[in-house]
Amino acid sequence: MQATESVIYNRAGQRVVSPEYLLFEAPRTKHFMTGSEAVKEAVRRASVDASVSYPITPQSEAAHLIGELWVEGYVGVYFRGESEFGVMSEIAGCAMAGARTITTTSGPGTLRAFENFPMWAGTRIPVQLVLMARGVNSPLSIQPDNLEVGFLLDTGCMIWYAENAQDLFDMILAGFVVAEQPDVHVPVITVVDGFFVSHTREAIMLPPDDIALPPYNPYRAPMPVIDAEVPPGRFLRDPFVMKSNYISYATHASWQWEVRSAIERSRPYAKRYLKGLIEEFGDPSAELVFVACGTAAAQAKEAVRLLEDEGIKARVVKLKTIRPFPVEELKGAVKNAKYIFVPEFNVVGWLEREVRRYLYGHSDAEVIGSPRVAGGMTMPAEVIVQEVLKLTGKEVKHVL
Amino acid sequence: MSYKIYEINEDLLDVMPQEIRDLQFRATWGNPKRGVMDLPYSKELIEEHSLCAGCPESMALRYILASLPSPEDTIIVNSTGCTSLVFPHIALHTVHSLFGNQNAVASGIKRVLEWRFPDKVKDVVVLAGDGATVDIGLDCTLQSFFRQEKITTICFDNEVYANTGGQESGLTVKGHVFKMAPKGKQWDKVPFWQIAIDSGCHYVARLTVSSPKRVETVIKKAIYVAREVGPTYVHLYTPCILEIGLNSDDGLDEMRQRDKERFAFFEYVSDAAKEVIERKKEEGLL
Amino acid sequence: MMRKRVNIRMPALGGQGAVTAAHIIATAADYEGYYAVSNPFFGAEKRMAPAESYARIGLEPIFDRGEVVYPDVIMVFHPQVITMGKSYTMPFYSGIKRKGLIIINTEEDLLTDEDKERLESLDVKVLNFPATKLAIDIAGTELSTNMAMIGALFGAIGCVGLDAIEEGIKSRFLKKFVASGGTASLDSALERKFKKKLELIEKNLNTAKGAYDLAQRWAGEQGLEPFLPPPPKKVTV
Amino acid sequence: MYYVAEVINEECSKYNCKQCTLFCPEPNTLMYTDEEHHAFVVQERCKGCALCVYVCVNLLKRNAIHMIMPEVHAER
Amino acid sequence: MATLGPSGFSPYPVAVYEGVLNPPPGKALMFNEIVDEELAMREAARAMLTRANPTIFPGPQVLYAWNEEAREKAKLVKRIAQVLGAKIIPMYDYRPKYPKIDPAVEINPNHPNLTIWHNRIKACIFVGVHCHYANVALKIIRAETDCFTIAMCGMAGHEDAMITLRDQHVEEMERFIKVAEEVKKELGK
Repeated sequence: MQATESVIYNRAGQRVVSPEYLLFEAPRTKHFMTGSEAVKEAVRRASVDASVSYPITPQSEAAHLIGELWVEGYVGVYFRGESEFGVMSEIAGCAMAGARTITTTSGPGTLRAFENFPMWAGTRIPVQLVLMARGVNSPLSIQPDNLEVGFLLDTGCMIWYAENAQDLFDMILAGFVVAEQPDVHVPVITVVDGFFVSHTREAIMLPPDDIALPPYNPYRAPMPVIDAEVPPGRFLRDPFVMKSNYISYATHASWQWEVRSAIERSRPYAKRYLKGLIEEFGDPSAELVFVACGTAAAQAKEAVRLLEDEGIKARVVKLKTIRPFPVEELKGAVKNAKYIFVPEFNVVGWLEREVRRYLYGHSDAEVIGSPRVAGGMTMPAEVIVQEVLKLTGKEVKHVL
Repeated sequence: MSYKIYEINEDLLDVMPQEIRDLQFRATWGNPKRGVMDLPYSKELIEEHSLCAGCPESMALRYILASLPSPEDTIIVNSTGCTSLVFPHIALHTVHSLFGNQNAVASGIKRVLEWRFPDKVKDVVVLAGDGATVDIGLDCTLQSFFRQEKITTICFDNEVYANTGGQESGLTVKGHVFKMAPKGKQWDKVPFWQIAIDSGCHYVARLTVSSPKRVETVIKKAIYVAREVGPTYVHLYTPCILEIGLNSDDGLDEMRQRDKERFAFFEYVSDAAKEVIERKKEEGLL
Repeated sequence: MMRKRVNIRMPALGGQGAVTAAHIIATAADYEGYYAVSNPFFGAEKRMAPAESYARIGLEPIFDRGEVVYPDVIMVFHPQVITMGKSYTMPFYSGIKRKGLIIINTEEDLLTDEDKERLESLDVKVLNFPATKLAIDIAGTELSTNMAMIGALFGAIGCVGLDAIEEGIKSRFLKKFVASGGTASLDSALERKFKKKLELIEKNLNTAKGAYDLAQRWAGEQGLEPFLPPPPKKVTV
Repeated sequence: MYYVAEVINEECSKYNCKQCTLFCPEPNTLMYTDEEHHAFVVQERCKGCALCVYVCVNLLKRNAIHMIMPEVHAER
Repeated sequence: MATLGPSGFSPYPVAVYEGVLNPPPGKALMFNEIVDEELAMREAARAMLTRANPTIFPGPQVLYAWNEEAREKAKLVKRIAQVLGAKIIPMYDYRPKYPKIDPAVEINPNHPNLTIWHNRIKACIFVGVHCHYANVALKIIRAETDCFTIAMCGMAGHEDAMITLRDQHVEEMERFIKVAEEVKKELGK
């Protein structure tokens, strides 16, 4: 950005800088805050046009804070919708009308909103949903549990997974950049484990708040924006259910492939703006590998340290994107693995399924869907270690 | 940008089919005094549709499309149902999203357009059936009224779920036998026009589409008031001749009968709306 | 082996400010130059119902989050945690690590012989400390109980000094945007609020300081070493 | 193959009413020509509902429009 | 032509699933190869000049005079058609038309194959079509016809086309005309 003579400002009066500058080059200072506050700081620097909110624990605070940004003039349109179903529809309306749009939800709210997600993808809107995963009924739980992410995998939205507040901050900014590429232009769901990130305070490095992403240009969208400013006039922002001839299966099939293609096209962009689709931690020569995302990856990193104390080499392959799934990266990362542990915060083990599916025929390692906790249970590193020692037949020396 | 987006590049005019050229040269754009009396001569903004022969809903659509005061800057949001079979054939930006979320989508569109184009008029009009408006979409409909969204909601009340094969809806009259109410509907027709008033609409009208001119006036009032004041609601009786067992030429007669009873013309105008309507009358736009 | 990490568990009752305490503890430790993370227990904590929060302080980046299952320090904010079992873990000290520390806000000894035997076998020290009483004495309100607990913690485990504690308290109470309760206030009302806030911070600091001194003396008597080596060099801003 | 409407031009041009064109449920189908002073039907678009006949015959008591079976030709 | 089912029982080939992604800025894509734009333009012109019934499918972004660039591009589309001896069939909007399209004079993104079959088009250029609809159409064409597809895209390109040129604006289109004229001369046409 720097060398240019003309300086551009966004509507909030912030200096517009390139995504590369904002994400990688701008000087950063340390702040101590929660994940929810990190959402606010990301939105503040994202030239966001619109946001609609609805309360549900644990995402409410993030939604309140975006409201504060509206008061402060950083966000153009903000209001509380009637329910998550209504909110996700309102969000769709905002995005169709040409706005950079963000919202947040959790657990049961995700399920209530569900009908909207494939619609979002099918209508090619680059909205961002910050999902602070929590348990779903029944019985009622407000605890961290990411079962809902398993349901979202095939909605046609990109799914990114942040480990901590820093990840989340950077991902929200990168999310807009990648989702709005004309050849991608599908929604991005940036997931964090609710509470574990939203309510946890930690140090986070932030660029200054007087610079921001370039504003969204709706006229680069792959579908005409709904603002009566672009042709064609006759234009339906949806596939065709009408009883016309010749149009049913072929188009619908092609349309679905196109949405999935869009996700595939996001790979090079995501690689660039997330600095890789995976992150590796620990001893590269280790044969014991944890493949995980979010808090499970964090806990696995702690477990790697404890295992080191036991004299066992281990490492973590953290997946930053689930859709697109980092197939090639994962295959490369587990080349020498003997044991692949997939620790998860849900009862079904959706990530284990994904890992097995993509590694099938490509790895001789034993894939172990463990440890797995659910219902809000925590996953202490000590438990991971115990499980690893048990399942690999190693001697348990460590006393808990 | 307005109707300029329909202007064909001169260099490519010769390759455009007649119906598209007609849209540029024979349709009514940029004239707030347009109305149903243009129908016999002009190119309509609705091309062709796949609704049943004789369907009163399609009459309603013709009148509404002919009456929009500023079609070039009007966004239509619709919902699932018979109406969604028509919208692809309308020469405007239209959105079909999900069944029942039309007022929510419209809220998002309206607020963003107001923010993006503070100096322009951008009308957002919701057109949906009774199932979409009052049953599955009730929450979104009412909440958009509560929030005072500046949109016009038009409900095509055919008193039945027609597109799915004739099931009872909240707006079916008591006692009427439809699928899913095999013993006859057990409870009263929902008086939604009244609920709309209580929920904050500034202009509410209930009518059949037996009089094109009346539909025109109502639609114009509803849109002008929504533009300046807040939500407006129009409740139109558009009987499903198929589901109530009438012939294709019986629709108009059916509506004329109902004009005398449960769809007798009814209009509510708030004080703020009165002011707008009077002003528009003085300007010769109503 | 010297600790690389101190995990702190704070069982309390809703309304006692345990979440705030965790936040201040982590912020103070961060300011001091350690890595630190804090979070609450994830539930719908109502007044007088069990509530719990956690703080982690360490020499290297902390990935671990969520409940502290194996704490080095347990801070019991209310006697009912023990007497009425208002705790997420039973007994309240389950998971405590060898050479750990328990601080209990109480004027009397609440532990059974069996408890004491178990804790002694793990070489865990127990500090019975009337935090609420101290808060009332110094700040004039029981609401400063959490400040007394924070002071007692750092007085006992060392590592984090009074300057850092002060920074932690200020960062908690001098938030920029306040959007709750009633309609938007007038400027004068805001000013009054702010003045009140400064007074509050002063009282809180004094309470924490009083408790800090007290606990530091106690630690000296007990021969407690600092729980962590000095902080690694870190960029603080 | 089905019935379509046909305007009886001489009869229609006696009046200046255009009512049928308004009540037709099909867009761009039943139009009016000022030059020749009568309504006319674009038969390709007519679905044969006969509402126009109801309007003209039953309501207005005129006889300017009727239903006919059109000749159908193979496509060009 | 499709032989099974009403719209062809086509297993959809999708370029990105075969590992083909859009070219980086400044480059073009020819089948699954990233090549210089010049070469791609040349091959595109050759295809249009040597295959039967070459046709340009302009989309709404160049058909309507909604901004200055569109006016300019419309002139260039006309010019390209002249140089290549190609027909122009417009994709004037994206609606699934009722009751049916006239494949002789229009193309619809929801069943573009009908127009290609009807006119026996063996090479075509997409220009000014919004990316999503171009991609939907190109996949169907790829599955159900033997037409050589060329995408002249104002943005990132269309990997489902056989040749895709990205970031094509007035300047690039003018360059394409020059290249096409050269190729035409080389071919002795």
